Amino acid sequence: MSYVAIKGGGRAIAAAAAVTEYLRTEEGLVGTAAEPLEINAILHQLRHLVDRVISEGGVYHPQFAALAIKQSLGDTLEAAFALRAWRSTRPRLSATPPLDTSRMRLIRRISSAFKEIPGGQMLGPTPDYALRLLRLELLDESPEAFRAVARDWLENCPEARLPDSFPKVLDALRAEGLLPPVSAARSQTAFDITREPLVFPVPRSAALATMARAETGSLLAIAYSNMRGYGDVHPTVAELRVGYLPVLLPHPVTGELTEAGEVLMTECEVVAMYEADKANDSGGKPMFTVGYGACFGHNEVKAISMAILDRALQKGMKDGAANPSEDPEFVLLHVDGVDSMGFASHYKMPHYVTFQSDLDRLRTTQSKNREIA
Amino acid sequence: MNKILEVRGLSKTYGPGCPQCVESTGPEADTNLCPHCGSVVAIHDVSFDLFEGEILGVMGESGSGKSTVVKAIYFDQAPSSGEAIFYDSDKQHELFALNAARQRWLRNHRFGMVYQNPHLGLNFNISAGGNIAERLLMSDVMDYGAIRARAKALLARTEVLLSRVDDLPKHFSGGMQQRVQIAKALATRPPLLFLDEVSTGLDLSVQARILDLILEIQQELKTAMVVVTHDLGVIRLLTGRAIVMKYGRVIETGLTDQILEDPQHAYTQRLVASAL
Amino acid sequence: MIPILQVEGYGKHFQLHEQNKLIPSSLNVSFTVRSGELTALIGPTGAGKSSVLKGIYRTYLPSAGRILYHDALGHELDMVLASEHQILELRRREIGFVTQFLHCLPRQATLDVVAQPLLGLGVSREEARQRAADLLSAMQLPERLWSVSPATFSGGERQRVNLARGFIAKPRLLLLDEPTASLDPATAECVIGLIEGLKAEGTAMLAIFHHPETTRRLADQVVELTSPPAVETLLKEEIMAPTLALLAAPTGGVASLGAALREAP
Amino acid sequence: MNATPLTQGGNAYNFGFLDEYAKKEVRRAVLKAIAIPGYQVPYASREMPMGRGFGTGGLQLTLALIGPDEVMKVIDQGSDDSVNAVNLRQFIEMTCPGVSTTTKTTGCTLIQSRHRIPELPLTAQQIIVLQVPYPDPLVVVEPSEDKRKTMHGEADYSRLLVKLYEDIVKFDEITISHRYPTRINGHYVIDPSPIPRWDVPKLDDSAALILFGAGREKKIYAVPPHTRAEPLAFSDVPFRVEDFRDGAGQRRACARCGSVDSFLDEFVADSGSKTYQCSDSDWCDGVEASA
Repeated sequence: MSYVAIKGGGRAIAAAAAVTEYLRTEEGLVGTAAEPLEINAILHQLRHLVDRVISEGGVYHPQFAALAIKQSLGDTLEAAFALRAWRSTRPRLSATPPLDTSRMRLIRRISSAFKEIPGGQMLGPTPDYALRLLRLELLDESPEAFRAVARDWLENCPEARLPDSFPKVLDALRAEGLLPPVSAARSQTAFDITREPLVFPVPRSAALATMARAETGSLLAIAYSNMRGYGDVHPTVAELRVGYLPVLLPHPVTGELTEAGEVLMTECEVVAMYEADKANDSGGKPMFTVGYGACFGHNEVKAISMAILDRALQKGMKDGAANPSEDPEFVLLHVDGVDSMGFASHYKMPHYVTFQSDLDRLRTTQSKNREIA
Repeated sequence: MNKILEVRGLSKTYGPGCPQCVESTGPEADTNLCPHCGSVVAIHDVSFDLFEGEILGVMGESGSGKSTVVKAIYFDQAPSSGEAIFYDSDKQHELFALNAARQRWLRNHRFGMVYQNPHLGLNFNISAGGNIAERLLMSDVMDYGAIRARAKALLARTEVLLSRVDDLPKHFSGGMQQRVQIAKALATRPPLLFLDEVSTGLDLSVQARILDLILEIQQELKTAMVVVTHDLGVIRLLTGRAIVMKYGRVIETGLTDQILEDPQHAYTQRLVASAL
Repeated sequence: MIPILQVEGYGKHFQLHEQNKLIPSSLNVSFTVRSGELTALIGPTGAGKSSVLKGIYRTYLPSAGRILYHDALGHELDMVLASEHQILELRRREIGFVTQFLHCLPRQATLDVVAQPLLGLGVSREEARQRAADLLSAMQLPERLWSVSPATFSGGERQRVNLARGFIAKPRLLLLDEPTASLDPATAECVIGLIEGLKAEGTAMLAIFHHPETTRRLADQVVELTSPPAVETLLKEEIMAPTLALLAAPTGGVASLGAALREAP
Repeated sequence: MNATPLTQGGNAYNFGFLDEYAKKEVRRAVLKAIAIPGYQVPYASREMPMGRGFGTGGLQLTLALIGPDEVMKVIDQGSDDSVNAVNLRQFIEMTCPGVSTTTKTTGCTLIQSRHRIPELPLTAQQIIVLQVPYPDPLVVVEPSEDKRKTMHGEADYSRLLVKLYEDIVKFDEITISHRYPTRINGHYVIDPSPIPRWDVPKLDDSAALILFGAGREKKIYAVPPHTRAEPLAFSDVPFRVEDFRDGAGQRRACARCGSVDSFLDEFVADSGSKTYQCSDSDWCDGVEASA
């Protein structure tokens, strides 16, 4: 008699991988011009997909992010996952000091709090005011026309002298006494969630780091619950900026801070009011409170959601959570894409033994019920 | 008669506190909110003794700090300063010097608390019997049959229908919830029981029967009790001695009939005069 | 007979903060109460008779004087200075107080109301109820009423319950504030009998009676309080007719400060 | 520990996949877990190339402990040949060159398992790593981890016990089937991972070190050798393992090897009738071979 249980696991896994790979390359059967997706094409034409994966994967490596997108057939959760797993194998060589985001090389910058802000508003690349109509002409775009668009745009672009850095809107508010001063006691070292476990209560920097790597949709859903009524205050976007942040690292020999490159980031600061708190540094004056969000890549929804949740969590830690979005454990333990998608997937694994044990309990209680009846 | 509880200089301030907190709050200042730093001086320098089998009333209006007193002793809220000594047969415990585990042990084994809000005293997701079982299990009673028997006996004593022992408290009336709370508080036969506005908000007839029950239990078990209430009727009915609080301070203390008939402090005189 | 209670220079006044008034109630009252004797307080309305009883019992905080009590163990205690717990202990074991009004739980059976002081002394519930039943039948309270709350009783019935509760633990000192005021003649006679019985057993009593006649029958010593408060102690045989006429006047007095305050404008 | 890269070049993988700092951190957590039996030690769980819930916690333990001379056994549901076990074993073979793998309980030095502990008693030379989806038995009564920490610290398990009480009230039985809360060394109560109740007694006084790894929940805990492990129960309602008696009260036997003292899987044949076989495939093979 053969063993009935789960046999041939190895073969099944190999076959599953093979059929997935077939799907990736299936186009080769139908189109003679079919070519493998180039990493460059993903990097440029699917840039927001790449932005999402580097942010959720927690590694600024656009090329590998594009690779992960390619091998996962465009599944962002899977792609971010692969990037994270790769990151687990990398030794830590160095750490940057806190970087000054006022030094960002901006491609976009807006404030919904003021019409005029020091340095000026800059709309930059955004679909915010575009009509979401399907552009049917792209169904059959000629490579020639495709190449001409960017070239024409650059030729017609007026020469603009942009400053190297822009002042932050928050600094202006702070100078006016509308925001509490930055506490001198603020820690200069950020909590590293890749090296230390979250043990609640966690410092704000741990919460920020967790949200910076969070899955965009999860973060949005909880932030949305806060905006919609399971929360308190309508926030105002004091400043949203997208741009390239210079990364400084200590020089391996001299130890001097040296610019090692730049990363594309989205940063958002929201302000909202809450009651005057006599216990804070402001001496009882009512003041705005600030929420901060930032992530790799160009992902405005994520940065705004994070900023709203940062404010909500600070309030929750101070006054106790009045709703899920103010509860640090609720938010921080449920927004990670890799954790949540992995666990949802694991239910597909065999559970024969536990189910057998469930059966035993159910049958026993059923038979006891019968005895009583 | 022996002392069971000695409270000295109990104080609790919410907020950062400042050197002017004490002088700028209290009955004379007519506030418990420090105008200098915004702290709330919930109680300041509260002292009293409680003897075995005695019922002490703590009376005052909301904001007087009366609940804070029992919550501090029951370890619900740590006081800012002060001490409390619990005399337990041959041992004595300095309550606020104990570690958390020891405090929890005393809370489970030797104290009982009945809150105005049954949500604080009962777990609404487990049955009435389960609520009592929880306290017994905390005291390491591990025999299911014994737990069950004790839970039923307690519910019978507090006049909860035995057919409802396995029902969830959320399906009970307010008066019934208080009875279950009392049964739960009594599960470990504590020598010291705290009652925080237990009958407030209940219908008058229900209120009266709860108070009767408390008196009967006190006579039967000789449990020492601290009864917190704003209701002079409850004070008159249950307590032998009382302390009167206003804005966090004890302004008067005495035998209950003396406080009601010959109040000394202007505030107490007003309170008594305004009673129906 | 041995003195059980010596009141020396007792004074009581009420300070009404709200109205900024000082109301004198008793001034410089002195007398001695002996075991097995009844001392009656007499005097016009407002002379502070009840104030003296309440001062002894600590329902009022005395303003002046000493109240020396000799307890069962022979210790002397100044009840003006005694701690609250000492007073409570005396109330439980030695000193009883029967007022004009019965304070009891409206939902408690009469038998339990009467038995209550015994429970405080550690007597078992069954025995306490038995002794309460004996006493109530001696006081001719119909048995059908025993299981009902006294709240529904007539004034006379209720007062009998009140007295029974005051008598049952056989206190060493019993304070009586118009115990026969609302009784019909037959019941009053019965109560007078009980008081005589207690006296014979050695209980010391300090009483205020509504009827001068009762005072005359029961008092071994009469203390006359005058209004405005002054005091002199008269022996029984020296009671004068004018005083008796004064005694017959309707009594109101300051029943409780709470009531006075409620009535104040 | 061997740190030779699998392949040369910038993107090569380290022996055991994880970088050496990550391994050291896991080992520190393991030492702490052994020092405080049953205590859940938090650690910064790394992302592994398989899904959370597929054994990433167990795998990190395995990869942090494994050396090139290890004899490794991987089990899922009692079987070495189930998809997940194969997957993990292949990954370990790929990232840990030199390690040998086996399906035999006897002779292996390190076992990673999901949902089962082998029937054959383990020895002092062996370590078993169990994969854990939910490390905290208190999660059913308290959602806040912060509060649960205090409850564990004070060994306050009354609310968990009340759950057992309510079970008996409702069903006349404790209905917890697997993940049976078990008190270790008289203090901490652990979730022993989704092993059936059948395996819980194997935790008690085990000769082998038993390690638990929760990847998603980022906790490591241990039952050190020869440590007390008592399933929570009432003195008059004792803990009971799964009952494999048939309607007549006869202990069912494995249809393949005839064993009557192992945990059985139930199969519904095409005819609709039920058959039973050992869940532990190595045990079944062993009994059959010796017959």
